[in-house]
Amino acid sequence: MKKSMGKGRVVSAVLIKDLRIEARSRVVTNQVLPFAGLIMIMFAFALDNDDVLQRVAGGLIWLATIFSLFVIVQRSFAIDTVDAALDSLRVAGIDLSAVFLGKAIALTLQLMALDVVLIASAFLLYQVQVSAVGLVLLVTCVTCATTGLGFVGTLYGGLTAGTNGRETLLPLLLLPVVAPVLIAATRATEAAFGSGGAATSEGWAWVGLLTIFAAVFGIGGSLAFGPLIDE
Amino acid sequence: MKKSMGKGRVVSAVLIKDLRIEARSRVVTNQVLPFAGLIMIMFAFALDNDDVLQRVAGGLIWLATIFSLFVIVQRSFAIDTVDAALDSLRVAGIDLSAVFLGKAIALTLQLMALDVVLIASAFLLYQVQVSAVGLVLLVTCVTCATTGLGFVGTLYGGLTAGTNGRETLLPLLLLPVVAPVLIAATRATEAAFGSGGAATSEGWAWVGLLTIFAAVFGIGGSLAFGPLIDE
Amino acid sequence: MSQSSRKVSNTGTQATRVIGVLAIVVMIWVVVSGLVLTPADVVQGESVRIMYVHVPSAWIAYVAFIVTAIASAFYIFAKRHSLGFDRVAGASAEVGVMFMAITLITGSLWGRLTWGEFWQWDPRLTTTAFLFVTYIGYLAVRGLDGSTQQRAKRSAVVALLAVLEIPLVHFSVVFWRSLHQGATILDPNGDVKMDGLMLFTLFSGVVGFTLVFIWLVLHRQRTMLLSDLAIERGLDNAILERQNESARN
Amino acid sequence: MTSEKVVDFNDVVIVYDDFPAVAGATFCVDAGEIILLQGPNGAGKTTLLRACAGLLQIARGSANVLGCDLQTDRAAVRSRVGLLGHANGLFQDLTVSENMSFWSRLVGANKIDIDQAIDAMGLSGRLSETPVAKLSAGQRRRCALASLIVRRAQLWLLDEPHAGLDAQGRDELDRTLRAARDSGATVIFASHEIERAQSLATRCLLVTSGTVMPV
Amino acid sequence: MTSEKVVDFNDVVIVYDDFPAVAGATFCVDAGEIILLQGPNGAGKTTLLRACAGLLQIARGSANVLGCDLQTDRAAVRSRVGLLGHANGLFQDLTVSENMSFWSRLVGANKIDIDQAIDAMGLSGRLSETPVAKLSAGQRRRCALASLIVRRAQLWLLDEPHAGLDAQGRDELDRTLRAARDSGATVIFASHEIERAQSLATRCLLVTSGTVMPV
Ligand code: HEM
Ligand SMILES: Nc1ncnc2c1ncn2[C@@H]1O[C@H](COP(=O)(O)OP(=O)(O)OP(=O)(O)O)[C@@H](O)[C@H]1O
Ligand SMILES: Nc1ncnc2c1ncn2[C@@H]1O[C@H](COP(=O)(O)OP(=O)(O)OP(=O)(O)O)[C@@H](O)[C@H]1O
Ligand SMILES: [Mg+2]
Ligand SMILES: [Mg+2]
Repeated sequence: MKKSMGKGRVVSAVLIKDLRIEARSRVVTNQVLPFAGLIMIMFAFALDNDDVLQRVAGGLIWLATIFSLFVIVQRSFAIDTVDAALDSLRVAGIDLSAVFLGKAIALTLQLMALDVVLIASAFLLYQVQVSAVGLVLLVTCVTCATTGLGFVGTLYGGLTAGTNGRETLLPLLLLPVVAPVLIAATRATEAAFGSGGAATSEGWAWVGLLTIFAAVFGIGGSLAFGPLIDE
Repeated sequence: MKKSMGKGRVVSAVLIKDLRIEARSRVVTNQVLPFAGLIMIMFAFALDNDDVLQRVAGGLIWLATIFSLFVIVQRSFAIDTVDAALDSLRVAGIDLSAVFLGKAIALTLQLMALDVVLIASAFLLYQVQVSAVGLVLLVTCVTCATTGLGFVGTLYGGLTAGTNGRETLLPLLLLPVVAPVLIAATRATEAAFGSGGAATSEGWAWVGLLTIFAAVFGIGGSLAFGPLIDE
Repeated sequence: MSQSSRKVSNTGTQATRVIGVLAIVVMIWVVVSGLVLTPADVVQGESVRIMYVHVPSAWIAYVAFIVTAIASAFYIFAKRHSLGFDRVAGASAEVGVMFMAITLITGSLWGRLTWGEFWQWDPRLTTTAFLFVTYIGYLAVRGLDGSTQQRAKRSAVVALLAVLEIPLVHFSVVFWRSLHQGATILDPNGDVKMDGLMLFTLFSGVVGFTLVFIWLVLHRQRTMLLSDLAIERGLDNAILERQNESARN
Repeated sequence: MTSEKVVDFNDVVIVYDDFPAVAGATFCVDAGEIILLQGPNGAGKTTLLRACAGLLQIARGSANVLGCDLQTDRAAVRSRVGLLGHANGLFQDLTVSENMSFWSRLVGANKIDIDQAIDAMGLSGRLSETPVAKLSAGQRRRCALASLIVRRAQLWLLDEPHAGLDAQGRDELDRTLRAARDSGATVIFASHEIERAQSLATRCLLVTSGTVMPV
Repeated sequence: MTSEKVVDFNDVVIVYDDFPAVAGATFCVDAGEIILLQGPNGAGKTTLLRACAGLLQIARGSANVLGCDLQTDRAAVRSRVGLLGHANGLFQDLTVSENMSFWSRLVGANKIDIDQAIDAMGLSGRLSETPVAKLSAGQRRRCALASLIVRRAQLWLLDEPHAGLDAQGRDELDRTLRAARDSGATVIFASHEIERAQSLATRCLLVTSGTVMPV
């Protein structure tokens, strides 16, 4: 009882800290968001042909999300390493899996906010359509995919945080892992939009895959994060 | 005479310093490049359709370049601000326009290297074709566009370097300025590839625009950079 | 550091020599049978012979990555974190990456002959490429600086996560409609659609590649041990040097 | 159950890449001591302090801190020591009081302790609502000290704690460390301000080129 | 042409955002002096030093450094002063000798001077080929000092130069500053190590809450 309360407190402290720093520094809002928006707008321009646009809408949304993931993960750990706060966290003797959860949730929330904007812009710029059933699918897909990305981003971010030169490994490690998420989320989103005649039901299979992904990295990350940043 | 020798020396010192740090830390090579590569691969995967791919190839190359520009500019000034080296540069009493040139050239060279990889991957993945005349156009276009981006990136990077929170302004400031480069370079590249039946000759008009852009920001930057980071 | 007293001059043992000889014999049989004895395919013609390399190398790459994962698990979950497991994990991953590269190369050559293209954006091909990159990343993590224990711990975590991609590659032909050959041999329904001698040659290839794999891993983990010992010895000297420096002051 | 020694290092070697920053250090610290590590730049003081905090891998030798073996059980050590390194470990965008409440939430300190620590370090009032990035160097160091105080660790490890503090801050720091000792904690700190540090310490150790000897 | 005064501040106000870190400072420094700025944390010492280096805007009052008006001609000041701030101003990925040759190329120092400075600061040999990120805190400070030395500035501005240096490094620093003074330069430095600093300085100024007065 005592122990689990302690853990919840750490999770929320880390979560609040990360979100508060973002609220102050506005890195995601001012850097990532405009860029993600630019990708959407540029494509609307480049392929101004509704058919093609609707086909690529799903892929673009998730491509933009994954770029943002890289930037946000790097930022999320830069906050902690710039003045050696990560060391202080390590000697605080707290449950590092709670730190993992706190950071992962903060990351997930930022990605979600981003996706809402991206999807809204897809409606505006690409004239995609969504049915009520599709909307449920879409929301579930965004939730599962961003959660998975949040977990995996935090895990590998922690692995590569700190020592000089290690950061440069991050994309190499993340790329192959997030590629399945990109594909699954794209297909699920396409199913939700009904683009290319995909059926909504097909989408749920992909969401299942996303859920498995999130679960694997959620559990794996909680277990591995401590030992990893701990050495 | 004495003065101009001094300036050349500063330009080369700054240039060598920036490139050497990149050679050691490999941020561009290991972080930006895979990222840009990902954009290309993901699109090939997402739009597995040669016609569409060839149409978007030019746009993708320049979108990836501009995204990389943001990252490299930030990195380029992070090098100088992390331990207040920029302050030392400011009190070194040197001609700051030489610092501008040195940094801009380093940035341009990195962008060029990146574009070579991106264009090569477009040949491989998208089966684009280029004639001999097209190749001349392509090389000129890359040179002019990256030079322009190098100048404008360094100028705005300097403007937003240093003080806390200002960094987040960079994309907001840069986006509208580089949008014309994106369009002009995309059109010129499309002309070089002959995609969508564009004629090579059309491309040269866009290259002209890129040259003007580079010249304006080269001159403007040399004049304004000193006063800007100098306040 | 009990090993440092043992005299080590080469990485071979009686066992590796036997395995080596067996591997050579089996591989010679595979070459003869694959190139001469087996018939050409009705549809694919002579190019089908690439299969005797392509398929075994893919499977042995899987095996290698699974061995890496198992050794990593032993490293992490055993009470005494033994670096021996870490070396086996690393050696196996290196050999696995090599086999995966062979798969990619033979696959794209084969693709050129059957599809007319070296590369297609096909799920099996793409997931294979991702698997390959993942293990390049694994090797890069092993290359990070830090102590041997740190290296072992970090890379073990990556190995245990990376192995989960193998089912994704294997079932990618089921998940997505794929250009690539579906499961012909490891067909879930169990009906093998292949000529007897072809099948035997293919499995000989698997056996031969397995022997090569074992031989390489044994040697590689020995060289890793030796280089760890060399580092230890270098450290001995560095410590003495630093202590002398302190005595001078 | 455990030995009386708070720190017990025996021929310890600590390596960066391939450089042995600590090359065979042997020393003990008893409970209730205030130990000064002195020695030239690059001798290995910071490395020793970080090792005591459980942050570094021990390459050779045996090391025991607060009854835990550093070879096998660094995590257990970490929960019981407090470390102030060369860096402050603060979040630049958060204010002093936000930083304090973040750290104290993690270690379960209460509001009164926090206010007291902020007060003792002279950061109350306007300063407590200022983002750390906008403080002077000494004020930042004070904030880091305040967040160390609320930890109430059993073993305090401080790397040049006096540097950057003004005269009044140094007095306050010495008072704090003595009070910590009186309440049963042990203190190890590195410093280059020999006179001041020696008057605070109960015992001095000389670190040179990675080895430790009594002064 | 210019006044004999190297620094002449008259009722100077310097503002961060809306906080007047320096609130009416009036003082002069003559050529050849070694001035100590002492005072509590947050008093405004760093702010004054950075202002003298021409890095900060003067909100009110008149300030003159080396004959240049800080209100109108800060660029001219900057080329003639040398500043060592709280931060070191080094590139972490470059080695000591690469850092040194970068800075000395900019200011046109020659190879012999560089080697001498590296030597004086005890960074020759293995250390000179080590990336700055892998040095100890004191070694990094020494590297920053070495790159200040090769500047041969007319006015040296140092912010807590003694902090982090060992005893031998402090002696070397004092020697360097005295030598600079002897060769015609002027030195202003801030420090919290009053005794040591007072013995080095030819005159002390007390900074409190943004104002300056003689001690
Ligand atoms: C670069 C291109 C290729 C790559 C990366 C590739 C990769 C793979 C992989 C990873 C496997 C193991 C599958 C498993 O059992 O899980 C495999 C098996 C196989 N590949 Fe390929 N392949 C490529 C091209 C081709 C081509 C062009 C053909 C023939 C037209 C082909 C025919 C086969 C066959 C027959 C199997 C055995 C399938 C089974 O029974 O499970 N491959 N390939
Ligand atoms: N990250 C690192 N990588 C490689 N070598 C390092 C690293 N950090 C420190 N060193 C080396 O280890 C030695 C000891 O460093 P340490 O920081 O412990 O010294 P210190 O006694 O704290 O010195 P100072 O008084 O300057 O703070 C130094 O020679 C330094 O060059
Ligand atoms: N960037 C900034 N933004 C706002 N206020 C600042 C900033 N930097 C410093 N201050 C405030 O200005 C005042 C003077 O700061 P300064 O750094 O000059 O002090 P100092 O005398 O150097 O102190 P210390 O001895 O701690 O180094 C402090 O009260 C500080 O809070
Ligand atoms: Mg130190
Ligand atoms: Mg100060």
